[in-house]
Formats: sequence, C-alpha cells, structure tokens
Amino acid sequence: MIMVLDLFTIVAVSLGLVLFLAGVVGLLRLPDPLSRLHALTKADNLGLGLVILGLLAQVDWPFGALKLIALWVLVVVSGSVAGQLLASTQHDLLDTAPARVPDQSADRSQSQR
Amino acid sequence: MNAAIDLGLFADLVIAVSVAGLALWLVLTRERFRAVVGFMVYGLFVALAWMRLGAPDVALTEAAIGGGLVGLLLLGASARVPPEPAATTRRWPLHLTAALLSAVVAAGLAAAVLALPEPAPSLAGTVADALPATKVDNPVTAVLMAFRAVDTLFETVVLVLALIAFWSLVPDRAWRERPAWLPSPRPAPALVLLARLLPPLGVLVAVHLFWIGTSQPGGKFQAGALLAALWALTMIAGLTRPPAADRRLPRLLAVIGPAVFFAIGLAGIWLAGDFLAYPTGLEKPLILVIEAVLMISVAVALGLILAGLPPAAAALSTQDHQGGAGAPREPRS
Amino acid sequence: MTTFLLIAALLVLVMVAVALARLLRSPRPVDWIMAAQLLGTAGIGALLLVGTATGASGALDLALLLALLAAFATLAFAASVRSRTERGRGSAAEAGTPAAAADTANGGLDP
Amino acid sequence: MIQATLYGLVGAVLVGFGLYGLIVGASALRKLIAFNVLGSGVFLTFGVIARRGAGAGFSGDPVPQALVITGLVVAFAATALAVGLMVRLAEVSGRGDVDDEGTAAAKPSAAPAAPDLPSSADRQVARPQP
Repeated sequence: MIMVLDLFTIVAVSLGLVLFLAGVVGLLRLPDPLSRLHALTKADNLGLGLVILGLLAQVDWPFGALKLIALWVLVVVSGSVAGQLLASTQHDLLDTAPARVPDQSADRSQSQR
Repeated sequence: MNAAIDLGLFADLVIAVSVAGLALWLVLTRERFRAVVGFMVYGLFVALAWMRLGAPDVALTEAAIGGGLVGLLLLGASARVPPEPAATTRRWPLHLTAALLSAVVAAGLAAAVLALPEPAPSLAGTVADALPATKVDNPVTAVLMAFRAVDTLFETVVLVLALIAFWSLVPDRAWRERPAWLPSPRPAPALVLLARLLPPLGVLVAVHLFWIGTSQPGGKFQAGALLAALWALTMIAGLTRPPAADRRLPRLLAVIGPAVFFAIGLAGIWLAGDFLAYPTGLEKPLILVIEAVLMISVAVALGLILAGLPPAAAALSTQDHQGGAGAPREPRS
Repeated sequence: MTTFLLIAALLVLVMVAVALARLLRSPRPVDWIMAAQLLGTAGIGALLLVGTATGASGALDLALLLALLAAFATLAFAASVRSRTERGRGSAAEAGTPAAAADTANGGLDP
Repeated sequence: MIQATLYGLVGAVLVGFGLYGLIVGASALRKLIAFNVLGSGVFLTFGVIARRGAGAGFSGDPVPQALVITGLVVAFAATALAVGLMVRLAEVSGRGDVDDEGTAAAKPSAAPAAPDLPSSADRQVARPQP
C-alpha cells in the first residue's frame, strides 16, 4: 500500500515538475507578455495542482489533505482571476486609442478574447 | 539521510544566491517602479529563507510585512514623489567610497558570523523548561506573550505612536479629508472580482493563523498584517473607503489592543504579584484575549498607515498639474 | 521518498531563480509582476515539497499566505499601473513601455 | 551548522548592499528600499544566531525569533513614518530627496513655489529655486 502511494506521489509530482518546466521555458522563450502569461497560468493551475495531488498521498488524511485541497482551490481561483487582470491591464497598456470603445463592457470583451 | 541533508543545503544555496542577487539588483536597478515591484518579490524570497532557518513564525511575518505591506506602502508612495533625475552625473568618488565602506562593513559582519562561539549560547532550554507554565505550545508565542511580554506591549504602543506621528504630518486644513495614497483606478471587472474574492478567503486564513498561533506557527502579528493587507485591497478596488483621521471608531480600535494588554498587565500586580504576570489557571484564556484585541489593533493601525495621508497639497497645488503628487483624487463612490 | 521530494523542490527552486532572473530584466512592468506570480506558485510548490519531506511545521500556512500575497501583489500592481496611466502621469520611464506613454496622451484607459 | 553560516554570510552581504544603496540611492525612495534591504540583512543575521541556538526540541532559539518578529513590525512602523515624511517633503517642495546637490539640477520644472512655506524654508537656503 505504501509502495503504491509512493509511486503515485512520484508520478504526479514528476508530471507537475514537467508542467512547471514547460511554464518556465514558456516564460523564457515566448515573445510577448500575453503568451508568457498563458504559459505562466498553466504552471500555476496544473503544475501546482499535480504537485499537490501527489503530496495528498503523503500527508495525514483528514485535515492535512483538506488544507492542501483548500490551498489548491485558493491558488486556482485567485490565480485565474489575477491572470485575467494582468492580461486586461497589459491589453489596455498596449492598446492604442482607435481600438478603444469607451465603456466597461468593451473592457470585458477585450479581456475575454 | 546524508543525501537529504546535502540536497537541503543545495536548496539553501539556491535561495541564498537568489536573495543576494535580488538585493543587489534592487539597489542597482535604474527604474524606481521596478525596484518597488522587485521588493515584493524579494520579501517573498526572504520568507523562504526564514522557513529554511527553522523560523516559520518569522517567515509568516516577513512574507506578510516585507512582501505585502512594505511593498504596498512603497507602491503608493512612488506615485506621489517626483520622478528621479534621469541621469545624474555619476559621482565616482562618492560611489567608490560607499562601495568600499559597505564592503568593509559586510566583511566585518561576515567575519563575526564565522567567528560565532561554538557551543552557541541559547535560551531554548530555558524556554522549554518554562513553557508548561504558560499553557501555550508555540515557544515563540510564549516568548512574545509571557516571557518578554513587556517588549510586545511596548511594540504595539510603538505602532500606535507611529500612526500618531504619521498622522501628525497631515496639515490642519486636510485633517478631515480621506487618505488617498493607495492607487485607485476606475474599477475594472477583473480587479473588482479579485478584490471581492480574496477577502473572504483571506479572512479565513487570518483567523486560522490567529487561532493556531498558540500551538503552531502563526499569531496576532501575522494575522493582523494579513487583515490590514486585505483591507487595503478593498480600498484599492473601491469597495471600501479609507476613513479620515478624525473618525472615532478606527482610532478606538487602533488603541484598544495595547490598552487591554496594559490593563491586564496592571491587574497582574494584584492578582499574580507582578506587572504582566498572569494568574494561575487563567494563562491561556488571558493570552488569547490579549492576542485577539492586539490582532484587531495591529490590523487597524497597519491598515490606517497603508491608507496613507490625505492629499495635503489640495489647497497648495490646484493650479499645479505636475502635483498629481497631491492633487485631490476622491475615490469613486 | 524524502530524497525524491527534496530533489523536486530543488528543481522547482532552480527554475524559479532562472525565470526570475529573466523576468525582472524585462523592460515591461507586466513581466515583473509575473515574476511575483510565479514566485507565489512555485514558492508554494517548493515549500510544500520541502515541508512534506522534512515535516517542517508551518510550511502549509506560509504557502497559504504566499498564495494570497501573490494575488495581492498582482492586484496592487495592476491598480497602480492603471491609475498611473489614467492620471496621465505614467511617463515612459515610470510605467516602462513606450505604449504606456502613448496611452497617457489620449487621457487614460477608461474614459 | 553549514546552513546557518551560509545564511549568516548572506545576511552580511545584504547589509553591505543595503548600506551601499542607502548612501548612493538616487532618491529618498530608493534609499528607503535599500534601508529595508539592510534591515532584512540584520534580521537574517539575527535569525542565524537563533538557528545556531536550536535545542530542547525547537528548530531555533525562540527568543531571538520573537525579537525579530517585534523588530519587523517596528521596522515597518519606521518605514511608514519615513514614507510619510518623504511624501510630505515632495508635496511642499516638489523634491524627491533631501540631497542638496544631486537632485536639485534635475528637479522637475513644475515644482510648486515653495519659499513661502515655513516648513521648507530652512531647506531653501543652500539651493537656488529655478
């Protein structure tokens, strides 16, 4: 049983590391901020998610695991909204006057693109 | 096991090099705004170093204060001071002398670190012996709340004094106006969503940190700093408005912690024979009560400092556009 | 198991250090705050891995705090950049991108 | 013990960097950042002393750790006060630093006319107003 759990941890954490690596390579290599942001959010959600999934097998079950899951939910929720915010900020910065429609619904549609 | 220790040391090396590199970069980088953002990153990294040094309580405090609050304070201030001269004439003699002086100081400190006495002096044993008497399991909380409670009491007083001194910078004519240091852009949807999302989760974490503080790493300062950061966040997003300095309630909340602490300390003279002594059997409840009110006071005092000062130049620079530094900017209602 | 988790934590830390070195040298402000975001996430990963490996107390709580503060830093930064451009004070040197300076010329982001 | 020494050396290096930045910083804000770096170096060195005092089942000597927590909060209070003074200085005199020669030449031209303000009058002596 312990063996199986350990194996599970090793596989999941390794996968998470691969995603982290992909995210970091994306951060280093991709040309513009929005695609870098795209790479970063993958590392955020899935990379950390897999690491946490792997660690779930190693912590004491009821409370340690619940806390880990709560942490992941916090990271996913705040990370995704923060990513959206960064993207819309960057979008607004790069955007020049002609493309702008002066109300907030326009802002929303821009950032959802 | 040996391999594990070596690997830990490798991790320490990475953290150490990163912290030192970040510090050098912070000092040397040309753009001010970049240095301010970099300081937040630096604070988070130093928190990792504290974690590795076996001081989780300090790591939590450093992350909340060094990474969050100081960064936000500097962010607010950096929009309010004039831009730096683009290229000052480099005064090489000064730079060289400063570099030499700094190198000598750093080398001296390094030598002192290398020459620290070998059986390191420690009060850990003494704390461990006296810990059961406090009915508190976290040794750092025990030191803060019992063994060196006077320090903690006057530290919170210092915080209130800092707030008073900070407010004393407000010119008389701006006294009743709301502070306006925090960046307050027109609310964008993602900004407001994030600001609505984080506080409930953050308050949960803060209460958790406070509650476990007696037995595990955490406590009032960490929780209070986090609460202050969350308050500032809602002010940034325009969900709450910073209170003016002449409001009663924030003032009362800012002093209630030290006041209750002091009162309980005085009561200790009659009930337990000494200032700040806790009566037997009541140690833990009293410590919890003090921590709770201190947490509120710390949160309010830090939050009020983060909110900043009213735009003092309102009367001064109405005709002055550059003085965006102090131009009155009412947060949106 | 301990060894594996520590190696994983080490790898994460090295990746963060490399990415930070790259991001913080970028001319764009949004890259700097991505560095904070990355440090939030990867710092949590490293903390959890080391914390589980060595049983250090408080690792999870610090991870929770880091998660909150990374989001917090992002929000503060975004608000700051937005209000700078809105106020038309965001000179190229301050806000970083030439586009930001161009943007301020037409009076801000959300008219 | 090697670990503690490593972080101790980092603390020393941080103090050095911070001191350098404190002296040569281009504006008061930069000096404040450098001052905070210096402070974190001092705290880290103190943390090393706590780490070396580990014993009795604790991962570090709790007394220095508690002192560092106190110190961090007080350092924040001091930083806040400095930031307040800095911003007020900028508001009344339009200057980003207390340095007399370095920033005077490159001072933004739109600085408010300050000489009639009593609080900044004493600083005006050494420096002609453009």
